[in-house]
Amino acid sequence: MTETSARAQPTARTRKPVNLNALLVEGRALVALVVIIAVFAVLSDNYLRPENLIIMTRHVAMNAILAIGMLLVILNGGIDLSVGSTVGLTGVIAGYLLKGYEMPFTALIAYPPVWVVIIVSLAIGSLVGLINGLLVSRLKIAPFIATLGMLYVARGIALLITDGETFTRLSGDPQLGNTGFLTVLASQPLGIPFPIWVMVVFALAFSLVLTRTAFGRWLYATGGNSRAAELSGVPVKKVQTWVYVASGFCAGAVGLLLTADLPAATPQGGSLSELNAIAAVVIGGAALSGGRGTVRGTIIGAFVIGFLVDGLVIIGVSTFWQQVIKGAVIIIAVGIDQVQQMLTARSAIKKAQVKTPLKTPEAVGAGA
Amino acid sequence: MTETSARAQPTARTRKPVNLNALLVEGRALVALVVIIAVFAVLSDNYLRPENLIIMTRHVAMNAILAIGMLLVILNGGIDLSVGSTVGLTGVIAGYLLKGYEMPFTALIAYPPVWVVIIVSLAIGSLVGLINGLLVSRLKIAPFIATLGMLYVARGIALLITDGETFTRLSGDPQLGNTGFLTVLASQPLGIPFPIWVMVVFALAFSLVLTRTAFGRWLYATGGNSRAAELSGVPVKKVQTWVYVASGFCAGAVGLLLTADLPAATPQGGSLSELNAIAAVVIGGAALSGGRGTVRGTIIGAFVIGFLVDGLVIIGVSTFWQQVIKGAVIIIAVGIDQVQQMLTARSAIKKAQVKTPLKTPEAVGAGA
Amino acid sequence: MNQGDVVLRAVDVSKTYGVTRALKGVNFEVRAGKVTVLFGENGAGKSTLMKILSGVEQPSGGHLVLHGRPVEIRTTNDAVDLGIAIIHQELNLAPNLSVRDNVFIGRELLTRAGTVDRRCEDEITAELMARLEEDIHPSTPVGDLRLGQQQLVEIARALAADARILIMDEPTSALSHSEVQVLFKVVADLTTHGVAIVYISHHLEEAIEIADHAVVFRDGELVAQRDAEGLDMDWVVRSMVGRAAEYDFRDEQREHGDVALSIQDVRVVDTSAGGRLAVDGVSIDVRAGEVVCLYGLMGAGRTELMEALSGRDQVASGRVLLHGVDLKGRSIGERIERGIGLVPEDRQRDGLVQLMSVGANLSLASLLGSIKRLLVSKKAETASIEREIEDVKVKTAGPGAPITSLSGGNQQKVVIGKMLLTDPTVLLLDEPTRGIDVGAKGEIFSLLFREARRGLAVLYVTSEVGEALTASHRIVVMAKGKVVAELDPRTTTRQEIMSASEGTVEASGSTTSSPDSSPIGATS
Amino acid sequence: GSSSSDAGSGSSSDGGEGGAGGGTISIISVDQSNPYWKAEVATAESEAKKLGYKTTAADHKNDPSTQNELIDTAISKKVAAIILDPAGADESVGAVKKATDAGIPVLLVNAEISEQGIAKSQIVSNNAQGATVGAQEWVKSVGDAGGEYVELLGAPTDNNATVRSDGYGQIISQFPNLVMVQQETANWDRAEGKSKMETMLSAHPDIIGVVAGNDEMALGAIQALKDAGKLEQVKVLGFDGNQDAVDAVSDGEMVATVLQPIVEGTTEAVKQADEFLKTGKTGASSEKQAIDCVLITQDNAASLDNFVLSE
Ligand SMILES: Nc1ncnc2c1ncn2[C@@H]1O[C@H](COP(=O)(O)OP(=O)(O)OP(=O)(O)O)[C@@H](O)[C@H]1O
Ligand SMILES: Nc1ncnc2c1ncn2[C@@H]1O[C@H](COP(=O)(O)OP(=O)(O)OP(=O)(O)O)[C@@H](O)[C@H]1O
Ligand SMILES: [Mg+2]
Ligand SMILES: [Mg+2]
Repeated sequence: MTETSARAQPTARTRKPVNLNALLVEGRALVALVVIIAVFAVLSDNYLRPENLIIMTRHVAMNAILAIGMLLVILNGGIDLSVGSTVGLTGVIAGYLLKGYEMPFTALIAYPPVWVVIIVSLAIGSLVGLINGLLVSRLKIAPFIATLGMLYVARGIALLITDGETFTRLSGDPQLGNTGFLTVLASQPLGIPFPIWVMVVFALAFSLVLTRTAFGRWLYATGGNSRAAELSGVPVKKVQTWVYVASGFCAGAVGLLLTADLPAATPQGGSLSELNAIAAVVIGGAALSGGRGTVRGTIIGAFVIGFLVDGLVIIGVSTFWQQVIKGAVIIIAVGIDQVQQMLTARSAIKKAQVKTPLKTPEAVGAGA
Repeated sequence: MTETSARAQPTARTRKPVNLNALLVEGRALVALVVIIAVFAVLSDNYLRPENLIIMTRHVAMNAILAIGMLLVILNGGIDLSVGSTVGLTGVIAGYLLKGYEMPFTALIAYPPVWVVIIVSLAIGSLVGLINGLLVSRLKIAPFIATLGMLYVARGIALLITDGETFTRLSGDPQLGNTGFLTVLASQPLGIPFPIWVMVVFALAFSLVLTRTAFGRWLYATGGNSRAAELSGVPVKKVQTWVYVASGFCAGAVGLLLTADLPAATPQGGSLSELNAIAAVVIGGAALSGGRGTVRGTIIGAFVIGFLVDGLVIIGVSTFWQQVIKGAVIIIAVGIDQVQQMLTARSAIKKAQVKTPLKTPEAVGAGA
Repeated sequence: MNQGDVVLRAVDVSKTYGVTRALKGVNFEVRAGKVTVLFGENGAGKSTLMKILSGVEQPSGGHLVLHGRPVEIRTTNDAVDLGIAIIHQELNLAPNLSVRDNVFIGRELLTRAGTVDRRCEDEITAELMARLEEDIHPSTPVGDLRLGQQQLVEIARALAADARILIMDEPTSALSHSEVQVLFKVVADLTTHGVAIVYISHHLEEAIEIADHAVVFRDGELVAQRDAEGLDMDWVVRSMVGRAAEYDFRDEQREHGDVALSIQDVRVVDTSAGGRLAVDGVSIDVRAGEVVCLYGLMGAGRTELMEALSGRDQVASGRVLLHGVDLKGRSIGERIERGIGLVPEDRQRDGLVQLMSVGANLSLASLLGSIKRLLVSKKAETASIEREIEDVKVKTAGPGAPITSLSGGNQQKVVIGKMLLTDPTVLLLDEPTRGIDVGAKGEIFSLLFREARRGLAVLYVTSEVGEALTASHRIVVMAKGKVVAELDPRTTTRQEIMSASEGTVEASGSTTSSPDSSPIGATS
Repeated sequence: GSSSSDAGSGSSSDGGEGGAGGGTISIISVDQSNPYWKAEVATAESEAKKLGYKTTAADHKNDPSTQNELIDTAISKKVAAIILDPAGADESVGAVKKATDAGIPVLLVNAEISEQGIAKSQIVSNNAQGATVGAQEWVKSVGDAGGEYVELLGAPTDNNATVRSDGYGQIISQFPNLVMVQQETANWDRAEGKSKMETMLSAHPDIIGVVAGNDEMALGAIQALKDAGKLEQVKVLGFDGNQDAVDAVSDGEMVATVLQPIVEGTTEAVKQADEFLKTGKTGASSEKQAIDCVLITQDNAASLDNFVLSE
């Protein structure tokens, strides 16, 4: 009896605020996206054509995957500037393995099969993340600095591996049994490019992790109130380390997709993509202070940026204006959020003011 | 008697750490610098030649001036990613004015004198900073995002102004009375290049501001604990706005110096220099969380980076290795810092635990 | 095991923080099925001992014995595994998470698939809420909850661990009387099942009410203990306050100057909690030289009122007059200039700049006073700092010492000194004695009354009835954002103050009430 | 005739973007904030307009994935033709193929791709030849005395940087008394060229020459040498034919630069695109058409105006 009342009756009252807040924050990103689509749909008839939507979505996918990894880091209250370089590094590693590498101390050249290549690349990406994570969680180096250093190191290593060259000829060779890299990663199951599938899978997987697993709860907790989490026995340091690993893993995946997409492994791959990823996460309603943010919002954020940039190209806005507009949209998309919150606060105060005073000061004074 | 014990005893414990910490934090940057100089001095006979020291110092100066502005922002707990673009923008403005601009609605071309050019450029730089500041302090947009947006906007505007061109011929024309830009900004009073003088002046001026003015105290207070500062009547919003203005102003100065140095105004000027500035500040012992950091440390940090990068070129390390080493040094320089602090913290606790039979201030108070 | 067996024993435990010796060799026992109550002034060392028992802190000396066997409890997880759960004095919740998430955080129930079993957790959470007779949906974000409700979530979390030893460090500080009664039912139920309870509260009556065994701490030592029979307020207060300077300022100079601060029908909105009215039509006058005490439970809206007066929060409606001048639209700085400043509730969060020295903290609010030719004159600044350090008796190595090297009480004196340096005519203090120890407390009040004698108008918030009674000229009781009573400390009783603070009808507004024989009322 | 009309319809079918001559020509260049590529785009735009096409221009900043995205958008825009300055010989093959498969003719200017038979034509300025003539002139000016010299390289991932560097090397290596003491990347950038030059000068004070991968870096180096008062003793070689560089050459500050016939090449590319759209043939004999670069020395510098050599 009390059971039911305790469980059923509140739903009506308390459920609302939960969704509302979430919706509002993401909602704003969604509004931005709708506006962008609407504007460009008017300005160009091609914008909404299915082929174009698919193409733009494929462009979004790369950034979205990076952004998902970045989201975890940001939920933890950190930041990862090294993802762009990690993309370059892992891509180069893949290219390096596919074209075959001399085994040390022997004259042999090894041609690992594609699945090995993929696993190794992802592992390298995760390793870079692990190093970031340890620097941040153990040595207590500010995430910004640790990952800034890694930004240079990873890019440098990528350049060293290729000596500045670009690896092509990634299709492999039946004799060597290392074919399939492109046929898989650049394929289009059901007419949908592979990267989009990856984005979908990652999105589902990571929102599962965030919403359904203990780790996800711990992550939000550490982001929201690290001390409370620690007192509740949450392995705060482990959580902090793993989010960077996740980010590195995502970067690795993007590195592979990018390489297959070109198809060529260039050490410059992914430059500056960290900024787009961060922008996507924040536009998607996450707080850089940590504890707030969702995969759904992040994906929307990625679409906002991608659809904007491509749209500007399609309607033929000059390269220079593209930059101005992109920057302005980032600021506005996040600004609306803040302004809105202030307005609600204002209106609350207004409401309080219209309430006519119940008792006059005198009355109380007399009472005293 | 107990009084004195209560008074005297802490001195031993507390006084030292104060100075020590300050010294240690900067000390570490200094150590790094000394090591770097020593290493390169051994590897190249030219490294310590006066001319080379002057050249390297001139390279340092540009970054140091940016870093000083960045220091203020970081002391406030913020970050300014837009300084690089601001350098480009202000440089272009200067070039634009020097080469003469068509006055709107007239066929006339105006050739403002050099001092006007300089003032306008600095004003533009400060204006960019002001916008950043207002976005952060009024709209409460996260500094990272606000200045990230500005990074794109400012760069885009710079490109639009020049339409991608590079302005040369900045020496002006006696007839037009706009000569002197180069003769002043690229001069070498007492054999020391102008940028170095500017660095020195800025360093002195800003450390005066930080250490001797109310604003400086307010800045450290807001960075240390903005809520407490606010309740103490500190105009936290104003302080927050002004640090970005200062940063923009410094960027403006660098924009002018860079333009005079080439001599050419290119819209790409200053790209990515924000990262070097941030690195310098943090290597110099500042905390990205705000409230901790000094101009001296920042300058040292700038020297660490500059002398490292140039040194690597002088001994002819490959470009790729240069990046790896630079990143590693950033991480290490800051990492040592953290490790050291942990160790000192440990030992402090140990010390506290061994000395048991001491009367606590409370007890004394109670006795009174 | 049987009722009354000793399950957990702290043997000669001591704890040192820097120079602060929080515990000085304490021997302490916890008995199965019994409620052991800890009494002690702020800073006596109660929480510190509890933190040691629950693995949050490690003792500097001594050891623990569990079920007769020596144990080391290194982490909170160790404690939970050993069946020890704790409700911390300060809330430890993640506001961005739901009630359910907070209850089970770190102890998730997993499905076979390895995911969190939300349904099961929801059910248990709902049951706990039902048990605490609170109607809160498990998926409500904790951030949206009232402080009291948040504290209930904290309690629910401890219950969910169903531990054999349950430590409650001031679990009721934000609860209303009725909510407290519910908690006591739960406690009684637990003890009958042999659970050992350690209970800490500053609400002495309620503590005495459920105590099976009482222990009194003072300055980090266990100074007295006895069983329930014959346990009464007198004994508790005597053993608690002990040799510490008793203060009673009730009969200080009664005739006050004219109205310095006039609060007229002020409303304050708590924008964070969905436009709730945190302060709802409050009117108070404070006269020069008068010390007014603002009593209430947590969540009564006192802090909001204080912060609105200080200029941090916006006053939604009503007027605030300082010497007849409306402060509307004035910034915090301008208000300080005009002579009204706030000593905030949370010293660490709002009072101090931890990275700065004692001197810099002291002069922060009055810096503009020592400006000479655009620069801060070191001479003028140091002079005023040294003067203030003497004046408020801060025990420090000197102006250069880091603020963190001071004891809580001295830190508080620095915050107060900072405001006094701006020579205010009205001083607002929110919980000025929270978490500071016996000696400092007395000093702070004598300081306040000394300034009052010099004509300062003082309005301070407290949650301790004792303070309200002994250290004020007038007691204003707030509940649910409204002023429910204005009482004269010479004529009123603890009982009256407390029942008024519940916001219950019969007490509201009553100023005339039968004077109670004993200054310290007994529970009915 | 007929073929032109269906070319026209082919592009004008994409709602209203079709113009008089039939459709839009998409110009994808490297970086319009560099005068060289700016000239490239400007030429293409004016030429296309002359022939009655609409144009859109974009930069890929030498980033293959950006180039990929630009090609994608061009495809989904169903542009009539693409004039592309590819981002890397290998990286760009895929992109060009994609467009060609989508039935959009791609004509390459300035740089080539490593496969034939995909693009309709590759009108490249002959970098190898340019580097050769440049190097020969430079060697002449440094004289037989010989000595040490340094090289400023373009962006390491840009194969033009390699081609030119190799071209220089081939010639200079024939003169054993000319020793390259250092190579540094300055990413085609003037400011970086200057600071790298300054630092290299400290390491090697007595160099007699600098060969730079492009004019921007060369101009940076010249400024560094001026500041160090060594411009007399050091001979600088540039590449591209920027107006600034050409002026420097006529002022005798730069030994020589190599004019890439970018205007000529781009004009030709647009013409051939138009031809192809109308007749299905570019009219050019072969896909690969290397236009030789022109050496710019003090003698002919005067007659050069913004990449156009007036005979
Ligand atoms: N983390 C800490 N660092 C330094 N000193 C501390 C720390 N925690 C507590 N103290 C000091 O130890 C002493 C005991 O603190 P404790 O919290 O145990 O007192 P308490 O009895 O719980 O007081 P209250 O009734 O206010 O909770 C106080 O002087 C306090 O200032
Ligand atoms: N009904 C409520 N709903 C939501 N939040 C509440 C409610 N009541 C209080 N709070 C929050 O709890 C906190 C404590 O309230 P507040 O500090 O105003 O009360 P108080 O009388 O000052 O109690 P104390 O000073 O002892 O904490 C405030 O942040 C307030 O926003
Ligand atoms: Mg306590
Ligand atoms: Mg309060």
